[in-house]
Amino acid sequence: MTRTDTAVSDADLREVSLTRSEYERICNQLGRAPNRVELGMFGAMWSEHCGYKNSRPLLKLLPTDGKHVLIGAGEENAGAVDIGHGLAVVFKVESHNHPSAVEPFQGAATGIGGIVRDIFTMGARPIALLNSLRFGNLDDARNRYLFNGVVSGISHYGNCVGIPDVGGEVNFASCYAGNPLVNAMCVGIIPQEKLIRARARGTGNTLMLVGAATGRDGIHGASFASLDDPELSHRGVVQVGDPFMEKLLIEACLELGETDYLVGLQDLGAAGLTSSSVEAAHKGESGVDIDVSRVPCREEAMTPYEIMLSESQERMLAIVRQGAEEDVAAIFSRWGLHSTVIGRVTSDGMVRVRNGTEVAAEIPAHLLADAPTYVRNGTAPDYLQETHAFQPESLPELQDYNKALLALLASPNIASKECVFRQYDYSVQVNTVQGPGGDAAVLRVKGTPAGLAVTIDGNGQYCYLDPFGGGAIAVAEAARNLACVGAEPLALTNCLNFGNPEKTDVYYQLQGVIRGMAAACEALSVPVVSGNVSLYNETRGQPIYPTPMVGMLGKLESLQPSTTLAFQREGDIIALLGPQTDHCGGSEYVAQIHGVVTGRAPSIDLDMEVRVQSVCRQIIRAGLISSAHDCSQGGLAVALAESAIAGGVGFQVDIPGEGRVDSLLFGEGQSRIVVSLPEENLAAVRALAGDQGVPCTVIGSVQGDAVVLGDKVSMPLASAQRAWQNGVAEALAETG
Amino acid sequence: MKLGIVQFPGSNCDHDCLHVVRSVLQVEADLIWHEATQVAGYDALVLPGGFSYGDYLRSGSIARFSPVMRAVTDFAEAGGLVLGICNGFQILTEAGLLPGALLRNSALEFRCGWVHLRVESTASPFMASYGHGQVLRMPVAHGDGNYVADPDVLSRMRDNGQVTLRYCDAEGNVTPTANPNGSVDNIAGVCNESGNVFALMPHPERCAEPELGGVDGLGIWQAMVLALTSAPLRV
Amino acid sequence: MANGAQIGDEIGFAVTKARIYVTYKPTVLDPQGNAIQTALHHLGFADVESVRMGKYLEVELHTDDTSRAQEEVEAMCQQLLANPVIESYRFDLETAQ
Amino acid sequence: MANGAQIGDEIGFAVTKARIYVTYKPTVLDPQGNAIQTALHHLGFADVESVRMGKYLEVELHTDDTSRAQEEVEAMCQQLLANPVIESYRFDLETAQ
Ligand SMILES: Nc1ncnc2c1ncn2[C@@H]1O[C@H](COP(=O)(O)OP(=O)(O)O)[C@@H](O)[C@H]1O
Ligand SMILES: [Mg+2]
Repeated sequence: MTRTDTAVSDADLREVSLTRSEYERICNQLGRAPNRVELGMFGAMWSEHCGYKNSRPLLKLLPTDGKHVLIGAGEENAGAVDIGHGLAVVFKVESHNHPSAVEPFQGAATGIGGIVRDIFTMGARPIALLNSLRFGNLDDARNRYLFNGVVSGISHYGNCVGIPDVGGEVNFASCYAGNPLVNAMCVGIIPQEKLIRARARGTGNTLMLVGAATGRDGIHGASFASLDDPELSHRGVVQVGDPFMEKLLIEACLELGETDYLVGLQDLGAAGLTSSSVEAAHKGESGVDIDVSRVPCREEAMTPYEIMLSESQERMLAIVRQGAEEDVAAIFSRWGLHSTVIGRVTSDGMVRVRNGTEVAAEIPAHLLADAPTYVRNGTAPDYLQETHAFQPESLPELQDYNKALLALLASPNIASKECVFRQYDYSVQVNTVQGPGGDAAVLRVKGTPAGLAVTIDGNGQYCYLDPFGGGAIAVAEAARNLACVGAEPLALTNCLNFGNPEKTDVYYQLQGVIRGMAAACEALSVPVVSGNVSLYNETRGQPIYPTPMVGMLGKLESLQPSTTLAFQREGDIIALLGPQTDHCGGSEYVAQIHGVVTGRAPSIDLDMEVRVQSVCRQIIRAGLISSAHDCSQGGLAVALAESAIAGGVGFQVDIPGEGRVDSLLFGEGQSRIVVSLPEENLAAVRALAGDQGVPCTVIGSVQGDAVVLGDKVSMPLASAQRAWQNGVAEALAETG
Repeated sequence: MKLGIVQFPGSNCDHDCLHVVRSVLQVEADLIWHEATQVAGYDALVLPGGFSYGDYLRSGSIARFSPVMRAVTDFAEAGGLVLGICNGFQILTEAGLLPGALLRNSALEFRCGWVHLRVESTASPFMASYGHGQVLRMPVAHGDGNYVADPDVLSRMRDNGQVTLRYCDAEGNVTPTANPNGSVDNIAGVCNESGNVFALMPHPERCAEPELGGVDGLGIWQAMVLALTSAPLRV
Repeated sequence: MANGAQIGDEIGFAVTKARIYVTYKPTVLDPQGNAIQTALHHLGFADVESVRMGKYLEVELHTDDTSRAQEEVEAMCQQLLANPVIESYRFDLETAQ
Repeated sequence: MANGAQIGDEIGFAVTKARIYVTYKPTVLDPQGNAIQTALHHLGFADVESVRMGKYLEVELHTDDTSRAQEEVEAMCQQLLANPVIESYRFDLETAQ
């Protein structure tokens, strides 16, 4: 078979985001040159977004096995874990960064729609949403526009579909200015035996497309996510979400899941019908035969190419038992949804696309599904030399610690995010025991005594300064947040947001972060069950901080006793679990007060981390403590202030440890949890901590209506409360 | 006794209400599909919260034309108890079963959180468990809860005791800062002239169990059941 | 303009296009309009005296009978498209063969 | 009509009124329009072929310089009132003394 390179131009290849050598590989494997439709299908399936070309070899480093894992990473649309009582929890996080950069409202809204479909496509009822957002600083009008748009887009879509948005995080740093991050996580629940697979099986079974009509939306969306600076190029891919249609799809698909008509179910996400049919065929070890002339279109004269690559939202592909088509259509139609038979399952392993009688594409499913992978060489970024050389001693001593604490509390990264989450319905579905605002959200599981805890965390600044350590901390912190509500971590999902992996320093970051995450997963025995990778997050050649987001699921055997971060009563003792350090590198304090992002990220002793978390869970379960809150951004001082604000009661604390006071107060040393407890429980808490070699230092008591830290900080609680409560609103009100 | 909870396309508090009636009140209940043309066999009806038809034109405006709404109207006119919650409130105003209308929240944002409510009138059977002036704490979650009505309509409502609940602070003071949505007079819940149709923006089904942070909503459900036990209203 | 070019494109089909404007009654506060006005001032459009925001609908009717279309659109507005408690409406029609 | 009668009422003030229509581009899905269309069919308006929903704004500018107003409104639309990625807009102006 001969092949001429002139058959396809460089511009053609650029349009589908394939390299010349990938094209040659396609020709060789196919034994002929692909036609245009086929080329487009390859481009989409071999994009980073669908094919994980650069990340797949690295993802293999993450541990994926565990005793609770029912469906592991990479197997299905989302991972599933056993939570007991015959139930499975399905969860995953996904990014919608690039669309949100050009149309924040619809970009974020359709991001919610996409992740929700990944959950109910497995038959699970979505019971919670979380989101993790990154923007440039709010002193810029464009960033404020993106922030407001994204939050209201999430609110619009999530509220309308009736899934409580129970948690998340928002952070601001200038590296995200042109490239905000919008990561959304969805959690669903289902009796284990009802889990639905995304598989096309059984020759002769029928493929039905249901939901929205297909338009020319988002053609090349998958490859769009693989290009830097999307703003300049692919503007046409932004779509308008239809949460009402999604809600109908949820209910209809869950109803269908109760029948035995379904063989498999697959949402249409990136690369639309191409990716969903290829994956269903490939995973089902069969083929599919699709007639695009049957696909209901919203626009005139759509070509097979366009139909196969459209990313129109709110569509699902159902693989149904032959003969059950009418019953299935009746269920959809009761919910006001239009469904159409578009093809059938075959036994020859081919993805065959027909347009009426003409065959428009014919490719073995495994060729499309097995994208080439690239293992690259990473080299340490140049900036690390400088940041590692930084001496914290060189920072000027603080004159006014009160002022510094107030500034930190008001900094948008630390300040209350209530102005965000009050726009999300977090109590619908009547399961929310602890909503947003705490370390982790807690949901009850109706019909059982058990609870679920969920959180999502990431710190790009740490990963920028130390990819390995930052990756480990992302996992450890998520687990620590679960420990603070007494929950045992079961599994995690993650979204890896990075720059262009073809750059050696970005690749180094990716490699380091994944290795660090893997180390923490091993130490904490938390496997990875799902995730998503978003690369090419750059503006004008400048990558974002390497930003892994870790979404973690934990379990509470019982909802009682329950603990929050809020101080409960005057007279309680305050103790610090874990080691006190005077490290301030990479902290919010250094960034906000001294204006530099530098130093080494906090180090983490994973072994200590495991023991601190275990002690925290134990003393919560034993009912020994009144509150628990981990030290994160802003360090010990901010953690104490947050517990005081939440409880409406002040504290008096002696600054523990030795070294520079600013570092002791605001440094972000890991593995530390601030707890408050009745004095009579102290001996028991000490004993449990001592058994596991975890330092437990009494540092003060809950009292009065002032925030007092040694002789350095003293202010009315109301002042701290005001700074923290209004921080984001004040940053937003700035005009500039 | 059996309660019917109307399920519109886009309802999303239908199952929450069903859960409270069945599991907390231990009373029989069904979902009623929006295409149903009659509601015989039900002793009271609930129009739950959510985003019927996406609330795409105005909240509740399309749902009011669902076939079931004719039956709901007949049921209400015959004196049957009808409770509207959130989107249910919006649907009942659009259908003309309650006066006024609900506009976009004045802050132009969806608002979720806990609010305090003062019981302004116990004239309606739904309020029988509460005392006049009692302060309740309930969750709200809505984008269009900004109640308006013409001044003359409002004054008639006040005279008739139709203004049932108003947003207040924890001490029961009706203040502008306690108002989450800009409602005229801080109005959170109203009933019709005869008191058998009642609706509110807050969610009594979300505060009927202690683990969810409060039980002040339970009284509305219990009052409904009590009213049905003492004077069956089956139509 | 959206859809504008399509009118009359479908040969042999008579289409009447209604453009419907729904606005709050003057007595009803328009918080969206106010918010936009503030935003415009921040952007430096100091000239802006007032902003009112409403809905705009384009409805295509399969008919060339204008007086019938007039009646129908009137009925749609009264029944569904506007809520007389808070809104008023007006519309214009354009018929193409 | 809301505000319609007010033009030119404020004697001595030059006012230009812009009526701005913002709609999704024709190729963009309009979920609201679709839902309304379905509702109209259910209500018996079988003639309805398509419904598109958009925003309608009435902006009053304190100026009688129409060409300046033209420029300003154009800028407002581009900067704030429409997102050119998915929406298109048009407007007309009316100046009164
Ligand atoms: N960072 C990651 N860690 C673990 N699993 C991942 C990661 N990224 C993707 N996966 C898994 O790979 C599979 C394909 O992911 P994706 O292409 O995002 O799915 P979808 O097509 O449903 O959006 C899923 O099972 C997903 O959970
Ligand atoms: Mg998927």
